[in-house]
Amino acid sequence: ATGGGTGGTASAGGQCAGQQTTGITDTSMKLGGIYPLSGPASAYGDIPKGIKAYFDYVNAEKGGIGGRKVEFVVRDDGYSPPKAVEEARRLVEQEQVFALFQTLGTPSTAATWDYTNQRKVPQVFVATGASIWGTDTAHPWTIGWQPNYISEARVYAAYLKKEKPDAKVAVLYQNDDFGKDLFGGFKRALEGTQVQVVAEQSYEVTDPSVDPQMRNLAESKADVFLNITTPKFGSQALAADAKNTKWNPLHIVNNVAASITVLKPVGFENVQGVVSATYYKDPNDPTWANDAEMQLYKQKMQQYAPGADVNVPYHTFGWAAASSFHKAMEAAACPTREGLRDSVRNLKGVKVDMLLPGVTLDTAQGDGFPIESMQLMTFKGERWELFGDVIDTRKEFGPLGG
Amino acid sequence: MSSDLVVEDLVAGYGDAQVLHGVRFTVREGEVCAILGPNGAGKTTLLRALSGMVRTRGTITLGGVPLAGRSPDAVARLGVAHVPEGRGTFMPLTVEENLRLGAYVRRGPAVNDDLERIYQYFPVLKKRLKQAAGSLSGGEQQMLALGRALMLRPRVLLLDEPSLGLAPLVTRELFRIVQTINEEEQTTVVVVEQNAHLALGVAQQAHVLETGRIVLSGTAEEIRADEQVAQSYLGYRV
Amino acid sequence: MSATKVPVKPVPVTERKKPDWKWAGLALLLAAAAIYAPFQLVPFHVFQLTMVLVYAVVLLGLNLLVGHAGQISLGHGAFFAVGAYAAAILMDRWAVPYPLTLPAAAAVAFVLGLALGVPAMRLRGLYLALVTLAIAIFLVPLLKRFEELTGGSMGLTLAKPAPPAWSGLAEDQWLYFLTLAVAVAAFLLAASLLRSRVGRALHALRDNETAAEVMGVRLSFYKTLAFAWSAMFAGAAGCVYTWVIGFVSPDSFTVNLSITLLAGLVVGGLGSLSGPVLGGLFVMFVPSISQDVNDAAPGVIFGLLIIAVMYVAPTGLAGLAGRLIKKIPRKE
Amino acid sequence: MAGFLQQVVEGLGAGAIYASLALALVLIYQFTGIVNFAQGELAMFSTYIAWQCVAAGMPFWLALVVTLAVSFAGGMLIERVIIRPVEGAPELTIVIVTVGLFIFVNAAAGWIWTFLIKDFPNPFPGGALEAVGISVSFSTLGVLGVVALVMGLLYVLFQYTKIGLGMRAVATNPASARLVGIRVGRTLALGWGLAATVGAVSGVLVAPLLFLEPNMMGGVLIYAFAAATLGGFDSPLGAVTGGLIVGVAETLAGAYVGFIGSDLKVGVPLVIILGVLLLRPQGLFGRAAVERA
Amino acid sequence: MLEVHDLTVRFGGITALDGVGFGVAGGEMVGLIGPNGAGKTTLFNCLTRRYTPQAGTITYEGRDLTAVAPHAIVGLGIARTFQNLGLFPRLSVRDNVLVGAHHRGRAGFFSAGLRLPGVGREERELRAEADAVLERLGLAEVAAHPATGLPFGTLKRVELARALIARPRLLLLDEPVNGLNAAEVDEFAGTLGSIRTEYGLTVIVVEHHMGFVMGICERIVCLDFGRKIAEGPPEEVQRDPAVIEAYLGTAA
Ligand SMILES: Nc1ncnc2c1ncn2[C@@H]1O[C@H](COP(=O)(O)OP(=O)(O)OP(=O)(O)O)[C@@H](O)[C@H]1O
Ligand SMILES: Nc1ncnc2c1ncn2[C@@H]1O[C@H](COP(=O)(O)OP(=O)(O)OP(=O)(O)O)[C@@H](O)[C@H]1O
Ligand SMILES: CC(C)C[C@H](N)C(=O)O
Ligand SMILES: [Mg+2]
Ligand SMILES: [Mg+2]
Repeated sequence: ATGGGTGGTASAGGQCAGQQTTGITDTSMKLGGIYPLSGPASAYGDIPKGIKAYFDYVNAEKGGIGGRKVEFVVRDDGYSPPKAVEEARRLVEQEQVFALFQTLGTPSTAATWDYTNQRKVPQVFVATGASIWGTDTAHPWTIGWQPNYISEARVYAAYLKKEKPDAKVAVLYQNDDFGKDLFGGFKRALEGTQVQVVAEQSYEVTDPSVDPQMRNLAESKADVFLNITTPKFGSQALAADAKNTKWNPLHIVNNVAASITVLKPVGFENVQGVVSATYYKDPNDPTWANDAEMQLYKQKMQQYAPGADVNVPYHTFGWAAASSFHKAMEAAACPTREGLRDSVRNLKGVKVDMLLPGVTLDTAQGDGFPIESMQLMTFKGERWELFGDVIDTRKEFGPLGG
Repeated sequence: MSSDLVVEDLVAGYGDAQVLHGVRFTVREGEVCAILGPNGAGKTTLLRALSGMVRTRGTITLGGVPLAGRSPDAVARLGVAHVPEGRGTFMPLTVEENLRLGAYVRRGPAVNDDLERIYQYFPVLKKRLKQAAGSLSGGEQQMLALGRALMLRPRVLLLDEPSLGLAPLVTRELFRIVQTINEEEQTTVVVVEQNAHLALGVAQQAHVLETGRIVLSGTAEEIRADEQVAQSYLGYRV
Repeated sequence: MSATKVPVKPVPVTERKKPDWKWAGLALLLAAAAIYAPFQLVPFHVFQLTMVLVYAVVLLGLNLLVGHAGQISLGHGAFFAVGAYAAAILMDRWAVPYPLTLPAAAAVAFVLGLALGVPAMRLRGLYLALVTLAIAIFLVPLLKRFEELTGGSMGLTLAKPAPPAWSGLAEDQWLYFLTLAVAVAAFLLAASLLRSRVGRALHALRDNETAAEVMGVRLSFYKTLAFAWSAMFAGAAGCVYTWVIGFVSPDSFTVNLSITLLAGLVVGGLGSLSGPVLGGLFVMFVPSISQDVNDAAPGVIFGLLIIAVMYVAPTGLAGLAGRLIKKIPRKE
Repeated sequence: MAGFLQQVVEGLGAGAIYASLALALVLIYQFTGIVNFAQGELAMFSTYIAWQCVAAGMPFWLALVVTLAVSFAGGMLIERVIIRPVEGAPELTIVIVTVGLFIFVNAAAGWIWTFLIKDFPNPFPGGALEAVGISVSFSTLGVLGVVALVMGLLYVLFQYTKIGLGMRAVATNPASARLVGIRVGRTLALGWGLAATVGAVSGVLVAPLLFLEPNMMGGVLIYAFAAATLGGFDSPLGAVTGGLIVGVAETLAGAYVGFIGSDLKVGVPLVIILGVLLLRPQGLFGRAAVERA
Repeated sequence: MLEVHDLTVRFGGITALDGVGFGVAGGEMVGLIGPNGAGKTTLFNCLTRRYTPQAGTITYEGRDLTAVAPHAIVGLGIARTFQNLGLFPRLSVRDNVLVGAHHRGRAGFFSAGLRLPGVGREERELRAEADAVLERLGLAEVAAHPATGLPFGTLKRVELARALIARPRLLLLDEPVNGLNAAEVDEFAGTLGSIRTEYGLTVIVVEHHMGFVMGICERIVCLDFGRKIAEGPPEEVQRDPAVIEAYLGTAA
């Protein structure tokens, strides 16, 4: 149900009549993404490399998504909200993209989502796990992707409730939306249990080190340590825990910092028994060495993103998100902005090969969280070992309230 | 060939503004040459040109070695010491450090002897050795600037109004020192001085500069003797 | 033949000219362009121009302090932030109509500038610069701490001022004209301030504090007020920023912003009236240009561009522009 | 009590790290009269060079020597290529050039080595010295020792060597320095070279503790600024004392003052600095500028 | 008009002024001489509140000067020039001079920023006055030139112009004829003489140029090592053995 398109737009007919077709034709589709390619958060700038490699691969070898070659325009906001607004407008008004595929970070997404929703431009699979993307109802055009931080917190809380019902927990968290969301979710999930938070310390991303915080936490003699950090600080906290031989809590590290690339510099011998939860496959994990999707990923990365290190988990993250988009787009009833919006809000058990077996994309009316399943894992030897079942947090804990 | 200082067709200025327009003169080795002239004539600029501080055209040679085009430090290393207008004190450094810097391009233990010599010339400085040079009185800084220049044991000494701010007694002392050094060490001296009487007292030859041109040259006696000249160019009554 | 380096800085020996047709013409042209532009440009570019004006207003303030009074601030982003948050909180909490937030934000920043100016004025050069830097760093966790008011790290989202019906303007155009009005007012304010006894006193204390004081310039007063006024400009700019972006968060006002602002000012031209505008253009456009050149590592290009501009125009783009304009042959 | 002393010790450890970079800042300030924003990033870059050497199979100490040498040469080169063209320009222009350099080097490091965290060998043995209930890790002792050594060397360089005198002369009055025959350009280049070397030492000390990644020195730089500001920008002793004070104060405040908490503890050095500077505008050990009418 | 009593200033171990006392009557022109480092500039610095004396009093028109804020001195009618120049290098000569009129202006941040009425008029009046002073001192030609890059002698005159526009009653000149040649010194002496009567000035002048001081001053005070060693009319001081010994030398 498509018509011939000219100049970057296609008119949609039939049930799709009257819908927006900016940036999409029968043969092409233009997407825009906003990431910090410069400045202190530029580590995340690796994500679009994985995405690009995926789209290049699909364009070259699969004829694009539904016959449409994807053009992915990446803009840099330096993790600065006003810059994100500017870039969002550039992408929408000047580049005439079909949709924003990912804006990275809560502040940048929060700064832009009023605009995208006013303009009725899909802003899909934003790269931040703030729960607000799923709970808010006033911004139907914006949707997250990764498990939200509150759900992740619930997984850890449930685990503790079961394994250490009267645990005393010390928490280190990054003093921003991400850290507060996760920590807040954790505290709420503990309500009514015997598990207590006995010490908490925050750090700023500008701090050189979290060692002082770790020392203060050690004072608490807690028997569980919840490590809510981004990679660099994750390594520091893991190292500090390992160094302190007098304090040996059960160490739970959040997913953002659970990559093997974070653990390795600390020394594998120092991180044995650390617990985390995950939803996508870590390229550094030997478990997936023979996994077909992982092999495809590594091969295509080398081919389409030469020079990029396949072991950077952000690449994998990007790849997984891009293939999720692929699925969502294929499932769209109309090749229109409305079609995409509706499709991402109506995903039913969609399997994405880079996600863990058992983790699927599911959304529905009133459920704006595509991934809500995670699986616990513990570090043994040189790899993460998944244990227990994939936990569907929605089934387990009920939906997140607004 | 001796170490004469030869200046030919010297043109110099700042940015677009040309200040010196074809100056030429020669100072023989071991001679004292006075540069006289009114306020703004370009005397300071001339000395700056000699020591490489301003852009120049024309030739300047010292004993046949070209100076023009060299940077001030290279000129200094050839043995030319410049007491600049404004004195160029290293304010936060101590008096002793200022003096030692004067001998920066020399080496050897003689430096300490030279320090003693400077203290003899200017006993005030000795009392102020460890004091920040910037805290010295105007005249004391002037002595320091001279002392610093002498520490180089220069072949050529360029003095820009050395008596500026000095007490009468010290001014006379200063010219005596210049004369002594000139005589004992055959140091060539180019001195810009408003006190024409004093300057002509030690100089063998003199040039009067006006708006960037030499308008009068002669031996010190000639210039001093010519009352007409003294009146019109130097405002100096005999 | 020789060309040695000239350590003594050359000073152009030019008489100050009477208002020159070139400058008057240029000003007229600019004014016409500024009014015409929003009707010609696509909304996105109008928005960009608006942001240039916002930055120009902060830089006008910063210029007052750094370029004219000679006091370096590495923390002006903090005042910008305070203005932005003041406006945001007023609108968010008490639903204050947006036009009223402008004087309020300016006043809050002014008072804060005054309060910080009192101790800061005792500090010199580098030490002052680094203390202001520390203030800017401290502001970020402080904003997060008072979550009730500031929205914490999630920030505050606000509705943008809607164009009144009579104007017939689109939102972007309306915001542009609002910003333009503030910028023009700020520009005139700064210009008349600098051309007065006050400006002279600031220049005097910048060039020689001792002599200035002997001639009757009360250093503490002028330094503190320069700080406060400079903060006020930044606060006003912050307020307009909130109108234009409709969102404030601690991440919008990191130390990087403060340093970028100072860099923008120096690149634009310290102590000149056009410097802030050129600096605003630089802050706004050069990061995007850098990315267009090298999207793998835009910082590499951005860093090099800063260095290159300073290399070509050591006294800022305004100086360079001035030299180019002088090259235009004069009639008469 | 032991807990308190332990916190003090830890604070000293953190302070020594700040001091190490502050020494490089002080050095460049003494030599060139400017604040080098890029100092931390240059140190980070040097550390990557060391890492690369070790990764290529070089023994650590050899890699260190190579790194110091490369850093020295690199510092000189930067002065030549990047700073020299703006030598006579206003001070702020040069400062902004170093800001540009900061951004450039940071981005370049990320480009070359990615943002993945790298572990860096610790030159000091693991373990700690235990006494009266306090433990001081060998690593902390090592860092303190190296910092003290560098400080001593710098002190001697500044105060007792001819080249040090020449460098201070260049920083205070380049025109006069030329007149006494000092090769100003060469001296400045030497200053940059030495500062880069001291920076490299700092980076190598920091990397095993904070892990190596392109933003490693960003936070340290802020504290190093604080240290140098507190101690006085013209005194190596001041830089180190300032660093230690900042480290200890921040640690204690974070640990014991509940209201401040770890989020606002960056404010503690700020308050100390303000307090000290209001009494001594030139910093604890800085020399007051002589002022005469 | 001015009474200095028992003034003592020390810097660390150095005593720059040691119990100095003297008086200046209205309309007088007093020469202050003495060897380098005797404390002459230091005395000026005390009068303009650059330094705070350790002991002693300074009374100006019946008022204790040591209790006046530094910036308020000029408002009391005391202006000075500096031995080593205290100009504002980046300002034009005219603006340099106008800073001298700072204390006479009223415009503040607020009124100037908003161009309230009166500001423009005040500015025009001061400007006209500055131009008149510049004209008077032969500086009209360089009025728009920045202060850097002018010859030393010219700059000394700019300082005088700046001091004059402050409308002082007491003028402190620190080595005003430095860097002038003999003819220029004579010319300057003439100018100063007429300005003095015209403005009704009391003047203290520090100068090492004996011809100039002795010719123009009614009274001379001589300092040595921070102490007053002589005071009196020029002829007398010139012949004073202590002054000759410490300052003038014999081969005059
Ligand atoms: N740094 C500078 N920039 C621009 N012009 C300058 C500079 N220095 C001097 N000049 C100009 O050069 C000319 C000559 O000045 P110079 O200082 O050489 O005179 P001078 O003879 O030494 O005078 P004085 O006896 O007053 O010191 C003057 O017109 C002056 O304006
Ligand atoms: N701020 C200061 N710190 C230390 N010593 C000082 C300071 N100011 C002045 N002195 C010392 O006090 C003494 C008197 O200085 P002053 O400038 O008053 O001398 P002066 O009589 O003006 O000499 P000159 O004729 O050389 O200008 C000098 O020896 C000087 O070194
Ligand atoms: C995993 C990351 C891409 C998310 C990021 N920490 C955020 O701002 O939410
Ligand atoms: Mg001269
Ligand atoms: Mg004096």
